[in-house]
Amino acid sequence: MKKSADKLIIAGREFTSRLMVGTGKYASMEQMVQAIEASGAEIITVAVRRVNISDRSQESLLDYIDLKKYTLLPNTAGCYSADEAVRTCRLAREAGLSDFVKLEVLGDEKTLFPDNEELLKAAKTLVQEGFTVLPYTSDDPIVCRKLEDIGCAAVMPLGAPIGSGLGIRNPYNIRIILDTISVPVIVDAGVGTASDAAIAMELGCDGVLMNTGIAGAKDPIAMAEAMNLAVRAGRLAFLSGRIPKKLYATASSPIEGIVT
Amino acid sequence: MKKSADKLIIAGREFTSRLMVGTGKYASMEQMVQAIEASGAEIITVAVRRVNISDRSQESLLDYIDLKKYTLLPNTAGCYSADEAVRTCRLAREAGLSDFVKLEVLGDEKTLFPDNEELLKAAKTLVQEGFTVLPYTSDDPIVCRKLEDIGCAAVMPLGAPIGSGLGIRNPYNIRIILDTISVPVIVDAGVGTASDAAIAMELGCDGVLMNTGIAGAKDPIAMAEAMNLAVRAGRLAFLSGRIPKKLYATASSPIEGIVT
Amino acid sequence: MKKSADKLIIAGREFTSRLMVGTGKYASMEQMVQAIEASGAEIITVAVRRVNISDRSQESLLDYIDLKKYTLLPNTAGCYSADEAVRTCRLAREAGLSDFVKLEVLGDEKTLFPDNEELLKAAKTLVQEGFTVLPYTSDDPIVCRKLEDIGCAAVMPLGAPIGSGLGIRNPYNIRIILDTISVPVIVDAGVGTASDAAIAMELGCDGVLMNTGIAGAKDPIAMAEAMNLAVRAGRLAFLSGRIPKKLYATASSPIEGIVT
Amino acid sequence: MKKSADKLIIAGREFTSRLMVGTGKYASMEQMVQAIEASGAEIITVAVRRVNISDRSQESLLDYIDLKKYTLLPNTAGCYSADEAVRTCRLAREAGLSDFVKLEVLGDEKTLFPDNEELLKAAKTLVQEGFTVLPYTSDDPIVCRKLEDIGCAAVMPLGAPIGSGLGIRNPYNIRIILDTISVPVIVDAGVGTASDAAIAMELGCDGVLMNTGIAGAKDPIAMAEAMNLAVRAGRLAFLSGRIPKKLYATASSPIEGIVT
Amino acid sequence: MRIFVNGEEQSIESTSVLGYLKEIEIDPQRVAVELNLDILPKGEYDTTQLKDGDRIEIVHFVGGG
Amino acid sequence: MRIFVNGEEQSIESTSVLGYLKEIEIDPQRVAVELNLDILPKGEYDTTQLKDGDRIEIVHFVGGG
Amino acid sequence: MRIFVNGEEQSIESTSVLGYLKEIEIDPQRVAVELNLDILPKGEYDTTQLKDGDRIEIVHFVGGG
Amino acid sequence: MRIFVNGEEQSIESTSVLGYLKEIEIDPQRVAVELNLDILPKGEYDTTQLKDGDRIEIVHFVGGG
Repeated sequence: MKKSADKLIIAGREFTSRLMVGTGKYASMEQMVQAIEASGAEIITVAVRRVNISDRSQESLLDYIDLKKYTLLPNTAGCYSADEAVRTCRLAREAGLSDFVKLEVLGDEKTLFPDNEELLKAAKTLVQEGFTVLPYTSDDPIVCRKLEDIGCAAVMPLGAPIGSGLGIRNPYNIRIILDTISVPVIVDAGVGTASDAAIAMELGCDGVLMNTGIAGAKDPIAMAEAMNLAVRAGRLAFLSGRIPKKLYATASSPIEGIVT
Repeated sequence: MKKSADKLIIAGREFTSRLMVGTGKYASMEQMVQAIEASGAEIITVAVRRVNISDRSQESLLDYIDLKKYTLLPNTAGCYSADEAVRTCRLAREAGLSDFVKLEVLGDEKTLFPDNEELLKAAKTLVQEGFTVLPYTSDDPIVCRKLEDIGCAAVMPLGAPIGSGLGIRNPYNIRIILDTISVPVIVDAGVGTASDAAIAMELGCDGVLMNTGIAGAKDPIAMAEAMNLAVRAGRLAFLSGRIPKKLYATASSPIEGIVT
Repeated sequence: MKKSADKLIIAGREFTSRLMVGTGKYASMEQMVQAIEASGAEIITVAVRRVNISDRSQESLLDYIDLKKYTLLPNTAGCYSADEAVRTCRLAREAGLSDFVKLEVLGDEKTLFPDNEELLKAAKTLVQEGFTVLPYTSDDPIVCRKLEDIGCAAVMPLGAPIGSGLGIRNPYNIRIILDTISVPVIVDAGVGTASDAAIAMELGCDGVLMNTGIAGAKDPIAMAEAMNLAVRAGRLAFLSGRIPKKLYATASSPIEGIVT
Repeated sequence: MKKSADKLIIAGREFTSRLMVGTGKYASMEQMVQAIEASGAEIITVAVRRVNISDRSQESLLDYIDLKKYTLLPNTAGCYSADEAVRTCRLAREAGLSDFVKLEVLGDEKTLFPDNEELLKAAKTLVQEGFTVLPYTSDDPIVCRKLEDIGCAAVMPLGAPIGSGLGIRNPYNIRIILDTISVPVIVDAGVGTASDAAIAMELGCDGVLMNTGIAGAKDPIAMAEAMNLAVRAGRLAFLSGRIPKKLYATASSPIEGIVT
Repeated sequence: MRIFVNGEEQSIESTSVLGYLKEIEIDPQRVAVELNLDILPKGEYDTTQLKDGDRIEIVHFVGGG
Repeated sequence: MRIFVNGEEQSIESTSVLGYLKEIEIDPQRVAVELNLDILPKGEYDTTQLKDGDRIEIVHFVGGG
Repeated sequence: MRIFVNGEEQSIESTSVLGYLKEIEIDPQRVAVELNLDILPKGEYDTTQLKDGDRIEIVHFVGGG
Repeated sequence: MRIFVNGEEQSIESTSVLGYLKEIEIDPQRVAVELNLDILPKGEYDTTQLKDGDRIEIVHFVGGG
């Protein structure tokens, strides 16, 4: 294929970058903007929260984000039931005038692992209401298949716990999910450094979503660029057909013509 | 530090790219040239072989390589004793008018692992003769320290057997070598895909040298670009200060203001 | 603690062996009996299947198993819905006169991964009907916690797909499950060789259940003994307090008194 | 083969146990004796040190070890040159009236990695003087082959740095060494827990030597038993022909006769 | 009388479940029986009469993991 | 009039949602409003009257992952 | 005159190394020459005379890793 | 007479190695002795005379890995 023609398509929309980034945990809005810029991301996640009535001073995230340039992906972080998540998505759509939602229904506060039972309920409702649902889920091929059957626009299995930086703990399950699922598979959560992102793409994933891996680095802007490069590197390597792994060596210089 | 100011310095010479590539095993000279171009490499390895007297038709490698743009690094591939390797280096210097040599003394044909006993002998002689010696060696911190003491300009431990594509089999030893050695540490051999190169750089290595990983890929030119991006990604990630690894999660969205 | 006093307790019943074995896929009943003997297991899984009316010649499994010595654990292998699984458990109880069941509800035939949504439904019903439920599930801490809350007597997360021999693909999740769950945690499925079983026990698991790893080996009886030893080795190592991992060395011989 | 007939043969001497243990770092002589007993080892390593002339009170190791039951393997720990190591071996032979020596020549104090250049020199001399040489070396197939060619009775590559508890860092190199070498291959150093020892044996190693992994555990005697079981488990698993690894599942219960 | 046993139609002599099990030489202690989708307690094999068209399942334990 | 805004009781001047948003200086384009648990379409902020005891949620986007 | 070139016996016309290289159409800039196991500096190709039985190695760079 | 034992100067009574070992209560069976850098076979402890300035090493086995 023509590498330059390689696009990520979600719900009929085409994206050039396969890296999606969050907007949380930055030292300042300025740092966030520069990091997003450096990451090359086109889709950025945001959270839905109550306006602080008492303190009007706080600046609005949207003052810093060019909505012509970026697609907002509101999340339902902090929701522990299908009902809360659905309610948050409805608010998000009204606030953002877009149907895209990153659906999270969490199981507990310590692991932030998804509660897939509730997730499936919420996904059913939201798809029926016309949302474009990108669900954060486990590396569980059965749940991913059900999410696809429900009509989710992508599945986003975790690589490791949110913010853990452990990378892809179980590449075997990710591979099985890739074999099973037709919609885009995006690794969401767990990426700690560039090689983690490259590995996700080399497995054949369609994209990677991260926040803490960038925002939590000592130099978030440089790390954002590193992730940008790594996702492209991993994607290209996947498309290029790597050499097989062998226990023994193969010479790279010719045997003939050695001076004796 | 200023990331753009980050240079690789070997024997006083400054290089922007931290990826070194070989010139072997390509389908054609044209493919080789494009792959080297895509890799962004500034140092390229070549082998020293007898001219084929009977068949003068064969084209010369040097017709294809712009010596103003690239630094040639002749290797001693195929040498199994210190004497052969030293003799090959002397020929290389005469042919290439440069002091840089990639010193290999192989232990056997099946593993192509270095014979470090012979390697140390050859390195001593060559350093005395004024060569700039970049030795291919094992991931053995003791041998690397001896090579540095002898006066080698860099040490190049293998990540895995030449052409095996197994990546860095023992990152622990590489880390110990990095703690021990002051001259540049370049991982030579074993890289199979982009993430392998990124991992080498994230460990803190100063560079990566590869040939088969690129030339053996289904699409060598695209893989060369992938490696180019991966080395830069890994280097940037190393400099950016990654997040620590944790067993449990940390939320990336705020806890406050959740709709209840 | 007194190592010899170390018992596995499930639903108030005490077991000395922490290895549970299946009875499927053996070349002969004799081989199965010897393998079970060599494994030291006290709990053995069996499947519930229709009697073959047309061919009465076939021998009965129960002719070969001493019910005074072994606790039967009937499974619901082959069930893809809560209803089928519940029905099979009821039949199993009637046939076996015991309340213990290994509850499996499968998601698909290729991965044999659990359908945890259906599994939770079936578990609720069976616990209400007084069964002692040991559910085969994913390495999903949230599902495991729900199974414990429902009243399951143990949770049995998979290490890797049934019969895959991949070992414990995600020790991180198993550790989180062990932190979260109070009932026994038994790794069920994925064990391919002795060290896999030892690793499960070293993580702190209460037991290991396997079938193919033993029955599929070239010498099932010897492998059964290997697994017997490995589970005990891993358990003892877990209780003994292993040395911490360090990047650098510590001498085991004294520094003083070296001849100089 | 008949499993019970499986013996370890070094320099023509036959041993039933494949675990060799050190005698250093125990809280007391009593603890050491019990741990050795629990380990089932038949070969035990000792260090050679100056008698403390000023303080005659100290008890002698040999008062605690039954020389009819155990084969002493004096080491050259603490030696950093071939000469020191050879001198220590000569003293050891005179003190122990045995030809067996564990030859160590260390490269530095931080890693305690072998200096293979010096090791090869020492091995040559000692073999000529009729010693039965068991050299502690790197996981370097070339050095191991040279040690075998010199006439060493076994090769003992490290799994990881002495006392590090990191297990076998590079199983690939160990496998290559096993393919290359005819004398027994014994993993020496790095074992931290039972599964590490089992893995070494499953790779096909002939034995495992450890000290800190046992003596440094919270309960050394229980850990010694764990290692005893683990080495036997790993050896049996190696001989039993494990199942192949597969990405997907294979049912262990029959498909036929499912109630529908 | 014709009944369905494990999904297959059979014509049988016996009128009780226990009778039928004996007829096909099955040890009642080794099996579980479902009559028209309800578990039949072992104690009732003797007294339970079969009628035309009944569906019974007879299961036992086999090797499994 | 007293209503509940984001869970806290407030006494307010305005009678319409739009009026109240202006009162507390919030740009209607940047928020979403829920009135007594139902989403309120932006188009209805102006026409929707608030009455005593109403519960409204006013949310916006913040940084998140 | 007969010499050994890269291990093979050859009968040649030229008497100097440079002459021989031209004879076999090899660009002196692209190769290195060893005469009887000693490196021959490029500057001496012209002046260095070949004699019967000389052993020369002519090497160049080829693709390698 | 003064000799060096394990690197330290000692003044001793005995004239033979065996004598000295007894003097310092060391069981000859449990040690190895090096006299001026040469191994001294156990058989020669009795007959070997010490002279002023001799350097001897006396070693034994201790716990090690």
